[in-house]
Amino acid sequence: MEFSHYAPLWGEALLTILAVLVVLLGSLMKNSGKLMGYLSAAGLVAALALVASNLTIKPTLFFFDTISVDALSQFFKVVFLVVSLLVVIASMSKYTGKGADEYFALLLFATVGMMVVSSSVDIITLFVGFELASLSTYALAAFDRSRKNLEAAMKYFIFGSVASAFMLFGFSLLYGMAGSTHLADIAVASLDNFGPATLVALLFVIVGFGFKMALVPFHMWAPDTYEGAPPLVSALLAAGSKKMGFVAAFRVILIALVALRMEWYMAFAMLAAVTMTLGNLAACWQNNVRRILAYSSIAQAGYIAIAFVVVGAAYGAMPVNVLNMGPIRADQLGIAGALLLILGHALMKTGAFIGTALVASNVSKGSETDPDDISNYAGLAKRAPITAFCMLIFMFALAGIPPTAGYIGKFVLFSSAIYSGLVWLAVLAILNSALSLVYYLRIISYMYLKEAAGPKIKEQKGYVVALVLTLLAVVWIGVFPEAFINWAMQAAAVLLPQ
Amino acid sequence: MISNAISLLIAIPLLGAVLSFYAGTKAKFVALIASLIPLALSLQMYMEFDKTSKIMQFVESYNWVPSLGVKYTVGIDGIGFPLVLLSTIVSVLVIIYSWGETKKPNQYFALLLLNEVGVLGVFTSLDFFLFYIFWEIVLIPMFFLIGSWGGPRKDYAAVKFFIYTHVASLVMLLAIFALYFTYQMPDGSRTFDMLTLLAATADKTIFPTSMLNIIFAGLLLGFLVKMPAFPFHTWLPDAHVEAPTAGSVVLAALLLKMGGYGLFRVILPMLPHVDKAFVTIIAIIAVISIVYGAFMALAQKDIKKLVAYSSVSHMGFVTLGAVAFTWMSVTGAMFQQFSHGIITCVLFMSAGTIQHVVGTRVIADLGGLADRMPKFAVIMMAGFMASLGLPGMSGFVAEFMVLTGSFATLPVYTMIVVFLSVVTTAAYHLWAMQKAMFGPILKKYMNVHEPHAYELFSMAMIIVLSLIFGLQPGLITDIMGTAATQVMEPVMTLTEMGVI
Amino acid sequence: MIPLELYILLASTMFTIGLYGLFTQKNGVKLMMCIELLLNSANINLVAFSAYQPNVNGQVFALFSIALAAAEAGVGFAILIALYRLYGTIDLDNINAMRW
Amino acid sequence: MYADYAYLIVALPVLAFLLCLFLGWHLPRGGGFITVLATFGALIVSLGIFSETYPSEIVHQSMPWFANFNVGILIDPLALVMLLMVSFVVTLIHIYGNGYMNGDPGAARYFAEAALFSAAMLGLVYADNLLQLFIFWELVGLCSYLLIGFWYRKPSAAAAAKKAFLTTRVGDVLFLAGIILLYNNLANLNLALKPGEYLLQFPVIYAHISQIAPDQLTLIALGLLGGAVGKSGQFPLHVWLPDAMEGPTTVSAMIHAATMVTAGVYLVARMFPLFYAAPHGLTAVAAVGAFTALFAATMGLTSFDIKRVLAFSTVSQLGFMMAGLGVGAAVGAVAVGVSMFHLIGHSFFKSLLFLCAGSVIHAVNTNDLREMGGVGKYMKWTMYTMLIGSLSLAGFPLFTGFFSKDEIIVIAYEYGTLINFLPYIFLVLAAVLTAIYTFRMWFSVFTGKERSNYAHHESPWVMLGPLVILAVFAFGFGWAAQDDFYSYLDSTFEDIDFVELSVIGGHAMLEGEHGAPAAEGEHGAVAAEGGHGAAAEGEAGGEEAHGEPWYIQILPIFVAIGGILLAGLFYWDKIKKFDPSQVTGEKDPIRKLLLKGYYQHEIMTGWFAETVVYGTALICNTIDIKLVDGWLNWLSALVLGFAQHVRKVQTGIVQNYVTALVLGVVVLVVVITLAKEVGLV
Repeated sequence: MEFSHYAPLWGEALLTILAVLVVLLGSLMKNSGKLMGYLSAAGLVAALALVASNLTIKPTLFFFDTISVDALSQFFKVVFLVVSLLVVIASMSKYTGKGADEYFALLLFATVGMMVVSSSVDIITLFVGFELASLSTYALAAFDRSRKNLEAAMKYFIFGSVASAFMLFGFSLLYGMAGSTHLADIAVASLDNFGPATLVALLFVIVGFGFKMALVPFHMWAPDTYEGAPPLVSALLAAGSKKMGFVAAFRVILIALVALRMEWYMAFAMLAAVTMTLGNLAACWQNNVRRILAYSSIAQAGYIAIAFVVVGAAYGAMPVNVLNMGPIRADQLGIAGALLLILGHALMKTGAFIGTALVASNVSKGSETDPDDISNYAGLAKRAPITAFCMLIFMFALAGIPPTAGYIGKFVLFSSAIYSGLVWLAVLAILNSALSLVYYLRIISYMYLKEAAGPKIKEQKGYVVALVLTLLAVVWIGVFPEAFINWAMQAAAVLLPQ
Repeated sequence: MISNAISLLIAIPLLGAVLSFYAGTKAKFVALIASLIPLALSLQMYMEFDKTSKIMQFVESYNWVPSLGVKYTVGIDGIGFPLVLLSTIVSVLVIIYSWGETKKPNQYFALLLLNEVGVLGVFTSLDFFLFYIFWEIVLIPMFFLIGSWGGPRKDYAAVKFFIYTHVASLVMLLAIFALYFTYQMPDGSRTFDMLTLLAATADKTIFPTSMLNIIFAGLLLGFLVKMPAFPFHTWLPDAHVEAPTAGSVVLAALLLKMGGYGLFRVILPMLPHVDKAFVTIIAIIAVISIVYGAFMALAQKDIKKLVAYSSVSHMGFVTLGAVAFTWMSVTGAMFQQFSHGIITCVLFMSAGTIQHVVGTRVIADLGGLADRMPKFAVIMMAGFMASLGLPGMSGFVAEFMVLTGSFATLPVYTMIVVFLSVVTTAAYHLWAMQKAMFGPILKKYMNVHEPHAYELFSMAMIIVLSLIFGLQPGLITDIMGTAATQVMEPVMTLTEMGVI
Repeated sequence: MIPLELYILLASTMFTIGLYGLFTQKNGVKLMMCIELLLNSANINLVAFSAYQPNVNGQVFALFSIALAAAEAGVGFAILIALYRLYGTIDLDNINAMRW
Repeated sequence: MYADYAYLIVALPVLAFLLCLFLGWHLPRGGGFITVLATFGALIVSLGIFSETYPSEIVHQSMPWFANFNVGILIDPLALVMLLMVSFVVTLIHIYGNGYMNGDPGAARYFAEAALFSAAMLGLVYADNLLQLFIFWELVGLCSYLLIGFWYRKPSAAAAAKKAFLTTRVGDVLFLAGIILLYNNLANLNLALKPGEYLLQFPVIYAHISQIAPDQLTLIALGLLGGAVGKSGQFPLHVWLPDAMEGPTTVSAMIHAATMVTAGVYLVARMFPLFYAAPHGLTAVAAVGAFTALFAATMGLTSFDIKRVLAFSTVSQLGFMMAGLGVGAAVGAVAVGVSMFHLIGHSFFKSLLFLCAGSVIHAVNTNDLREMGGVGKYMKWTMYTMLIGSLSLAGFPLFTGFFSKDEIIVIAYEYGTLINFLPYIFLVLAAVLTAIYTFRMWFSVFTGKERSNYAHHESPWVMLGPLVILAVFAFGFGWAAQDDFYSYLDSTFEDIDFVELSVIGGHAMLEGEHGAPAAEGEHGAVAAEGGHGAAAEGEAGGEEAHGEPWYIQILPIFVAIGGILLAGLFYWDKIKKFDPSQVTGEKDPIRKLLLKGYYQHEIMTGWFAETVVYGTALICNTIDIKLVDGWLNWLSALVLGFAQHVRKVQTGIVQNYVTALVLGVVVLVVVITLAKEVGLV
């Protein structure tokens, strides 16, 4: 086993070492926040480069076949790394002083956890990665130790650990049924010995992932946590760890539990429908921007979940010319659509939350008013033009107005739904995205149409850089989607029996 | 022959929008230049345009998203080009009219230019994907124009406008999907190419009537809401009443035309292949829009709302002429699009001028303004006369052609329109005119004065245009006539045309 | 030896008790304990299953999960303590500033 | 060579319009002289063309316009007589206007609009196709709107203008419908048109009338008649004409007496073959005309506004012309000649009367007959010229009006013998009344003592000159022109086969019944042979020698003289016997009815326009707000209200969250298992 054999995993390794290093250095030298920021940013960039170096790699297994590096894992790793990178860049102008080292370390650990999950094909590693990410984000959610932080963290923690307990119980049942922890083995086993226990296992697993994905009714923590946690952490949660839930669900449910296709097909049909509708409805009346964004990301989760339904519906269908990508299958298209939407949503949400962070950071600490209250956004166009403009684009992108990443993702996803005969779901989704305009336009009209409330906002460098980068990415994906679509298709192929 | 003329046409205002956004108080000059260049360009294109050929001209086609079968394909024929011309003309005049805008001028003019970009895109794109993108983009500048320069209830109006039309376009999008996923090119690949898809709808084996009906209905809804036709018109009055003058002008003169354009480009080619009941339905909608719109206008207190409903009524002629599906009526309907686009400008400008010179638009509060602003009175009079279909102005020619043509296939509906709408239309125009302009000048308006020269200029220009096209309609009806014959025939794809 | 069903029965019972506690209890610490119950019921399952399997993956898994549970408890208590410092209580019914 | 400059007939006035509009403000008298020169130029050209084409040449020029329509000039005798009359009268009135409008701040606007009107009117007359005619038809309507509302600061003027436009618009709608019908009928024939031929051209129409289905013809005819009724102020669309007197008197003379209002008659004359071929087409025309003639005359009796009296008399005289055309059902194309003859004559003496009235008003500064009286002492010229006009209008022997009106009555009699006597009776009664109200007016203006104190002066010569010239024509035109006029006009339709048309129109049947009389009297022959008999008819029309009994011949003379005497007995202080107010008491319902003008204003404006139409509009408005827009707001309210409840699920208490989680699992389990049981999946 020579060193270079592990090249595909250098990214994770690098980040882990870096994280430990950050903690050590931080404890050694005083107020080294800035340095830590640059350090972890550099680390993330390096990791990104390493991951990107073999983007569409043939599936290769490591560590007794528990870790698989393939196009799918790489796709998600890129998503996670980009999100963390953006969050770090933005954080560099917020966390400079004492404790910054812990913050960045936790952030890196969380990232590593997500990356592990994204490429684990064994429920043990998956669980470990999952918990690593969760634990670090629990801590992050409480990081500023304000009342809201703690309440958010508490709810997040309790709900989260219950969910992971459910997941663990489900895993245990799976292990008992298959006698192995490898997803492949479980897949084989679940085909023959199949009983009520398997159904329970399935549902418990869905609970575990649904908690991360924030599918109704496993979403309850999300609005409170996204609202209460430090804004940048909310960005990480909404954009990053949410997607971890999806990759885990993809691997476990689509590969391991393929035998229960009918069951999870139904389950996700219901979950998707309820989630998108409820999320959009509840968002209409919120006055806290971060809460609005929380509900919007719940709704988005609903859209993404359509992919599962599509796969369930189109499973085993003959490959045909769905699009101009040669003969492919609707389920692959569905997953690809989901991946595109995941990528797009990760970017848009990061951007949006960074924007809220910027606004909130300018509200004086002592003030009674909720820093994220929509009234603080009145006339943002005047007070913080760059932020406002970026937010504007993110809102339209979230609403699925072309030409943006959000539009492309929805386009491919809904297309696949229609193609696999789920017209009702597509129609529901489209009506929902129309409904979502209600609250997106509300934010926009506060930013652009209301008179300025309050002084001009100082737009710190870090935030602005992060925002602009995100903006460019969102628009770029929207205008030149070709490469991304192909990439997503390759990633999707991993999940499907060739 | 200018290469990439259309791309330039779309790109220049876009560039202009960006520049004028950063030009601060100089924005208006930038905007004027950025709108004059496209005007010159489109006039040049008019010179080069082959009026007799049914071939798409100035076509550009590049692969954009091959994996989805999306191409950047733009081109113009008799259906699109008159509207391109209209857009470039109106944009210039609007910018001149709002020369005195002082509130955030840079954004204001940038948005106007963005609007031009959007509509030009819609009128020229031959790829449904591209078409839809422009179709949606248009909403955004208009949303801001209404929302931040609008009247008291601007937020409500802006949001209503956005959501109402957006929902409609989403329905349209679904229909487009259905076309896209049902039709496969001979090599099995998918395409968003408009003409190819439309040509395919003729094939019963691919699109059985039952299915085509649904698709057709979806597309139709999308366009009728934009027109707007009864009963989908209620977003219009709100939007108009709240919008700033320039906004209303662009809205009525250009945005509504997108709906009509859709009828000619997309709906008519499919019409022969769908259930015949649709003809009746659309005809009824058209008739109701015309008559009902006229009566609504008669009932309005706010002069701008009156004009808004007159738009509903006039756009009804487009629907009627289109669905009547005779050469004359279709040509007339196309010309009605163009002529209404011109004439409605002067109406909304007049309303706006009254608003900011006198301070109110409530007809009952006005009176005897002609005494203090004779020049304006003459122009407004001319505009109203043009709008009520006075011969010699473009409106008459259009409506005459529509009615004469429609009678051949829809005699009853046509006669209903003739008998119920013509007099009513005259009635509300004259009533508003008399109440606002004539009679003794009211005390409180003793010191009102003529509006600014640039406002008068842009209005006068429109009157002149209306006269030119009223006295010499051939200038543009020749193009439309060719287009009409082409609408009657099965759709030719670009490859059949030999363009690409 | 004891049949597998009994282990599973035990595990399920523990799980249910844990859930019941979660529904009924107010005190944060008690909730933590209930969560531990849930986790450990799963661990019992794992171990029990692995006893009936040729491989020991289950026990490995159990060990992992125990370690993780410990870490989880650590983080959890840290949060609860911080809560207590700010609110003066860990009665979670009263900590609902964010709702609707 | 004059024909090559035919376009100038319109172009010159248009030029004048532009000049006055843009430069008039800087010119003396608003540049009135420009307008005069322009119309005079038009007159010259028309005369030139007349001299070239007389007796029977036709000038026809045409060029393509848009789609399949054209613009063109068609100058046949019918058009030419109109051209001459219009350009001549209009020129005189413009000259008069230079004096009348002197010092009015809006003079420039007046002359601009007047010039535009002249252009439109002339264009209307020599349009070679129906669409073009309709366009100018609308333009003259516009000008009349503008000129009636010339003193727009006067609310009554503005209102009258609007009323005029809208009322005529009602007629125009029917006209438009007629055109559309006609066009489509012709289009359905799939004619192989030669280059330069277009569907709506008159020659093309004439050539293909016989191929159109009779019922369609009737519809078309009624449509066109509707247009004529609106424009020529026939019942029931006459209501606008009296109000139109709000405009300057010159306008009343030019537009609402001499030229524009005759356009309706001209239209019917122009389309006479079609009306002739359409079953009941001419019957309708006759009915409308005859009724209006009498109806308007009765109103003329009671009005105290000098201009309104003249307006009602105009309506009534237009009724005569219509009736004259209508009775053509019996006598054929000759009716056109007769009616046009009256039209031309009328335009002379009626414009004369109006101008005189204007001159009087100019001095007296009131329109009210009751405040005038004895004006004759100070305005000799006006008095005598007006006397000539009045005699002519009343149909006093040897005056123009006598020849023309008498001829109409006579052919109406023949119509009676062949078809129906009603028109004849109506017309005779109307003639009596005409004489009465005319002289009621004349006596109460010029004779008796001053009933108010007014300026004692004669009008300036620039105004009197036209009066004199017109007076000459009002007197002389009749016996000067009658001999050639009919024969000249009949050449208009000479190449149309009226026999064939009469078969379609069902007139042949009449001819069959009255075979015997038709065979003897030339008029009977006309029905069968149309144009050919017309020449003979023309001469016959000239002399008083006819197939009719002698009393029919001389009746009109007694009618006129008797009427005048009767008026004298009431209003001429020299021979005054009765006082009008005693003959009928104030309470007399008939008198009341007449004074109220048959409550037309109440019915037309009060009830129809303001109640029915505006009411409908308001109802629509309510529907729009409550229903069409209402359901939207209702929907949004519903959704958002639901949302309001949904968000309450989020209680903020973490235990409930866990409960929700578990519930979710339970629901999923239940649903899925059930679904499997049912076999749903």
